[in-house]
Amino acid sequence: MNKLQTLAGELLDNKEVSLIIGYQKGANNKTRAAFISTSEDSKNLIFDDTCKQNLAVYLSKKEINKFGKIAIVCQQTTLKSIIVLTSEYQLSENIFAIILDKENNWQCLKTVEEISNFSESNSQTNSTSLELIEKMTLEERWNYWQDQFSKCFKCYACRAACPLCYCDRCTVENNQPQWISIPSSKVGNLEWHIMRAMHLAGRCINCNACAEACPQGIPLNILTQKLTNDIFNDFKYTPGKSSTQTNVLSTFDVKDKENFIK
Amino acid sequence: MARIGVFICHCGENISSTVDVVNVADEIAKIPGVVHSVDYKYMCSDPGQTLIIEAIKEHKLTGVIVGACSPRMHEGTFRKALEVAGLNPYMCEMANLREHCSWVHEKSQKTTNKAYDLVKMLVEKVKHNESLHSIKVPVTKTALVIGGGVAGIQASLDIANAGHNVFLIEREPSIGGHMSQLSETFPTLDCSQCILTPRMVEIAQHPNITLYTYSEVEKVEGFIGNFKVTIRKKAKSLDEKACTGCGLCITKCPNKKIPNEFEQGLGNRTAIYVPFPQAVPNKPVIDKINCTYYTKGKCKICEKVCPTKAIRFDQEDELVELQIGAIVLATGFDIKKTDFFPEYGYGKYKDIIDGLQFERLASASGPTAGAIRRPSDGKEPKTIVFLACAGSRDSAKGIPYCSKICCMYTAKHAMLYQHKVHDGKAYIFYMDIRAAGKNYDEFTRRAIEEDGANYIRGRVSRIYERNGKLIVVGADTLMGAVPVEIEADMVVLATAAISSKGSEDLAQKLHVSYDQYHFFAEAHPKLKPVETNTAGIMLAGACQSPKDIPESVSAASGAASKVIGLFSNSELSRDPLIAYVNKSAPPIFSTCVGCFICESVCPYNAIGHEEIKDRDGVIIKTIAYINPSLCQGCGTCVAICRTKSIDIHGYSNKQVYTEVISLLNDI
Amino acid sequence: MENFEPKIVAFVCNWCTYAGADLTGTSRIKYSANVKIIRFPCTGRIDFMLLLKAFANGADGIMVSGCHPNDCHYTSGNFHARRRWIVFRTLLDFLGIDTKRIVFSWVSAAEGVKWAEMVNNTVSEIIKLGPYKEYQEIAKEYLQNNEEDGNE
Amino acid sequence: MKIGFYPGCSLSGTAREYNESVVAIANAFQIELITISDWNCCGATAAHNINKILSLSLPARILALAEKDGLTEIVVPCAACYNRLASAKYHLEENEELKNEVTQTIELDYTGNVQIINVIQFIEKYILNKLEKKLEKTFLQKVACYYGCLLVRPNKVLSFDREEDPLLMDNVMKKLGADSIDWAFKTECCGAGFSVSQTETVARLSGKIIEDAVLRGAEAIIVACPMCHSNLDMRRKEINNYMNTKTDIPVIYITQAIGLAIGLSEKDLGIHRHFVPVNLKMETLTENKHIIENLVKTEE
Repeated sequence: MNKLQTLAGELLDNKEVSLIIGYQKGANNKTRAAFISTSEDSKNLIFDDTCKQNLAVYLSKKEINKFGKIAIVCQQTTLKSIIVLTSEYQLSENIFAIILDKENNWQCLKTVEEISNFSESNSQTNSTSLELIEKMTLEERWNYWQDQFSKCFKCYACRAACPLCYCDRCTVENNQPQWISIPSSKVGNLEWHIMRAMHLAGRCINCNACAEACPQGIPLNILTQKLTNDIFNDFKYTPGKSSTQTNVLSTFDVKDKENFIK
Repeated sequence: MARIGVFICHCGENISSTVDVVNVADEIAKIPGVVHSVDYKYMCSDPGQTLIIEAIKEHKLTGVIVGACSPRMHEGTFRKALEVAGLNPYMCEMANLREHCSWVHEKSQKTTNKAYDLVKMLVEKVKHNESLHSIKVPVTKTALVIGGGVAGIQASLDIANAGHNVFLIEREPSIGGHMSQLSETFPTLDCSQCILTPRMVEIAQHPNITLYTYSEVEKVEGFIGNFKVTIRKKAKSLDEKACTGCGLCITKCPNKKIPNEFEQGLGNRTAIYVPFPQAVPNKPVIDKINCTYYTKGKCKICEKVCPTKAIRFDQEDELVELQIGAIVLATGFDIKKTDFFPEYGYGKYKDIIDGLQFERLASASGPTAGAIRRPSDGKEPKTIVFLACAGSRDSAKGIPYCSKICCMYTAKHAMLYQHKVHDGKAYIFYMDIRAAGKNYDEFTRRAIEEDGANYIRGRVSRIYERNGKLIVVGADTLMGAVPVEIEADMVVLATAAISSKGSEDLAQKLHVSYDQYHFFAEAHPKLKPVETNTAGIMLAGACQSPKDIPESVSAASGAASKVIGLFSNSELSRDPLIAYVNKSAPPIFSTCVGCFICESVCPYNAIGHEEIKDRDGVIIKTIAYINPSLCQGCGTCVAICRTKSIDIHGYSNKQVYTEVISLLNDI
Repeated sequence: MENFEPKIVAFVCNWCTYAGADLTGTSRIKYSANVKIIRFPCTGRIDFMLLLKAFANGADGIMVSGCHPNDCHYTSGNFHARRRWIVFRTLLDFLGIDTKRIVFSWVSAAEGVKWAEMVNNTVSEIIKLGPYKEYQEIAKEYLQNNEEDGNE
Repeated sequence: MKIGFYPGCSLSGTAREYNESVVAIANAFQIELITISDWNCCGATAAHNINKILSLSLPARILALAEKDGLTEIVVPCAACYNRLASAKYHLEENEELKNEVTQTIELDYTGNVQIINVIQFIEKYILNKLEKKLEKTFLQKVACYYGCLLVRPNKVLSFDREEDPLLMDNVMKKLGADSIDWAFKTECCGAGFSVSQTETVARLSGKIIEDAVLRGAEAIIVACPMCHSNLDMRRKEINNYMNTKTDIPVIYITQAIGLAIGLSEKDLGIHRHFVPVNLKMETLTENKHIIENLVKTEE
């Protein structure tokens, strides 16, 4: 038993939690999510470089919520997801966050305050592709994204992978009125990706789960990264900083810039 | 299937001279769903309205478009016509063919086409209109007035005299507020207490008023017409019913050296005390912090001497819950103390006093019985310097606003001083003399011309003590900014008026907005000056901004009239164009996922949490709930809701979506 | 582009810009008929999706206008709207959508003259930019589908 | 321990003794002062009356050079230099455009991450807690601590001490045994640059400062600004003529006061350079240690 497995086993044995979400080896030697409810099973837990998925996506699932107290094996982005989910009232119970600290010891953070304290703030992401797109002309950007979105066939894997896309009924499924046309179409695809980015504005914690999930390899994480960066520059706001902060778009500052308003 | 009637108005020739109204009516008639489309000279006239009413009946119309002037002009008129015809008034839409079309464009096909587009857009919109009914909210006809100064007193009396019950609460042991501390009042120089105390007595004796002194608001729940307010009645250590107010306890209390708040620290009081002789109620309270029994466990002299055995050392704070229909906030103001001013010695010089302290010195019932004596040695000051602006209009001090009352009361102070000390010299440093008000300017002129107050336009940079004198260093800006130094015996700072202590706390309890200085914010600076953004909560007096007595009283009567207006019906009727959260069948109950991002965008705190429970009372889901009594219908929550779970009557998602589509497409 | 008549939709709030446009009318100030107004209770109500719908349905330009800061009838709707537009514009620009085609303005109920100027300036700006071909091109297939479905 | 050091022009000219005393006490407390290489004039009062960009570029260049030298904190003993440097930093932080313009002007990288402290902050931060152990002599006099304008104003920019009634220098002097008086002229203007053009104005303004200090029984005036010092000390003759008095109250720098108290020689501290002779009687600590201990205790 490694330390992670021991910690998980103890949490279950002590009845501190009834479910542990972590990683395990799946078919074809791929890493997949593990849902451990007995200490015997905790031996299946693994943690290595292949454990990349942001497991927080499971936290708002009804099937998972039934378990009550849950512990979850975390990355830094998982912690931030938990903070955003808490601030949006999506977690009925305190989530225990199991995470490796800098000394390579497993920590179990038991309150959202502990999670906030442990969470490292890195609001700015500067991927090279983001910078490249920013440097393009307007027309080049249009062509680039049209080219990317033309690959989209609206499988909504990006939505399913996102820990913050937890709505019961997504606006794309709303047909009264039909905000976005159902079949994949050029304009519909653009509208979907604009809407997705706007709905994640000031919430996205840059875990990149969306882009990794996309079967067509559309780099849609760049859209939310761009918004995260600009929101920080414009409003000094970082998503997932605290569980008590209000959403950036549901607050305002009288001094917000208005150089674009005539 | 919709049956829509369209009525295009010529507005005399105002519309028809540039828009081909006949053509518009004809073309509109071809739109599916339009069963009747006509034009007429004056739709708003009686025959015009009759035309609509008849058509509704004859063609069994389900929706009406009037293409005429701005809806801001006649929407009400045509809605009433629909109602007369038995159709829900909210099934009417107005296309603005005059202000937004015929008056702003030349006569052309393009203008006619635009008129057609505007009508067509609303034809498509009205297909999605719903019957709406004004919202009825029951009203509890009992008012709560918070603060027993002159504004609170006036508001309470006005409401009570209209026949409604009033609870007046005051955190001090007596009502009266700052006005009871004043010596004489500008511009008439009548004695403040003489005019106020009869009102205070009236409060005590009014059958409709329940007075809770030494009490504060603990909690406020509910909404307009239906507030539930919890009041904390602080323990007075006294059985008020048993106490006769004889005052024996006060004379025997051994603890006599407590600075008297009412006298602004210029006099002393005992631990069991009545703040001032004319207090209402005129019954003492024990100040637990200074009482020897409460601090040292021994004494109880008051209990021994009390002839009616009214002292209750074991009394505890009491919480009272009240059902309230409307609230008047009248918590007044405070003033900055002299220790706020480092350049004037951080409050270390005894003979630099503030305006309220001067009021007490000048008051016949004050610590010196009205004689002007300086606090340090009790000598009569022969030179007084007044600073008419200390802290106010000074952004470096964080108080950029004008305190409004200081110019007037400083003139009054100078006058009172000159009347009492004939050989005295009064200097007044001022920035501007702001004496706008009935008989106000005449008053300040009198101070200058008849009473010889020496006005110096300029500010004082420093005051320091030397050889028993206060050296006031300033500049006279009307004399080329020459430096001025005055050796004064006493200095009176007209310190800035600031929001009353605890205002921010109270505002948060009541969900009332406040400005950066913690003064409560009115709903509209011009048109709703005595209402707050929270329906059912009014403002009276200086809790809103610095105000003098006449203004405070006017505002109080204004607030009272709003309350009385609200109480004139047993139900409150409100425009139904408000937002709501959708509801659907189990298992989702609503598409709302309860992220509550909408909660903080609402300017009216109308959005709360609603728990959806199963039969066993277990919470299945928590969703947003929009209180129809509080929502004003801005729709900001609608636009921020990711799942489109919030919608708004009159501007629903379906309606506005349809408007955009139909405006841009040729159908 | 000869005789290009741009289609411009104006999303305006009821209390300031709509009333301001009424004043333009009562003052008989003439302006271009290319702009058509849709009334909203408040700029806070204006959903960004509606702007996208306008482009998809052939708008060449969009105006969004409401009360000046501190003048909002609902005290803060315009502040929320302003922040939303800041983010929305960032995103559109990043996607290659020309934000010059969306003109934001504050027009008070007393600014009838300003409204006429806003409209005329916007119309000439959009004429300069020409029809929004790029967007209309990608929307073609959607509009055709809609016609076939008999949707509006 | 090392810290960046910007002497400025005064300290190499009229206020040499200030420089000497700063260096002397820094040495005594094993603090190495690293002078910014190739430093230039801060622009003083002249630049910001004439050319805004120049008045910001001069200090910005100094700060950029400090950054280049790898310094993170610099001590600026001259109050005017301190004021200009801190102001420039403040304004450039506030205004991105201005910052770009200035950076282009000075042709150096400027990030604005150098901390600027004045001599009193320097003493408080690095010397005060080690002072007690090194004390050899104490002052027995009443002293008037005089701050002048430039150390405390504008408070929004400098955010140093209480704007109208600063106390930090008084605290230091109390630690040295002196009885620092409460007086009214702590932050009044000495006449500053009018020293040359309108000497009479300086005589009047500085005269009142000296008059109040003397009246309240002070036997020395303690300063931390070369301009104030030269007006109160060098202009004493003019002051006495104007006020028709013969005051001989000495004016010493706070750094000199510390130097004297830790037993440095008057020569090392440049005391001999003053116009008004300094003859302050001091008590040697070995005999009176208990008094100091008590003083320190009451202070705490």
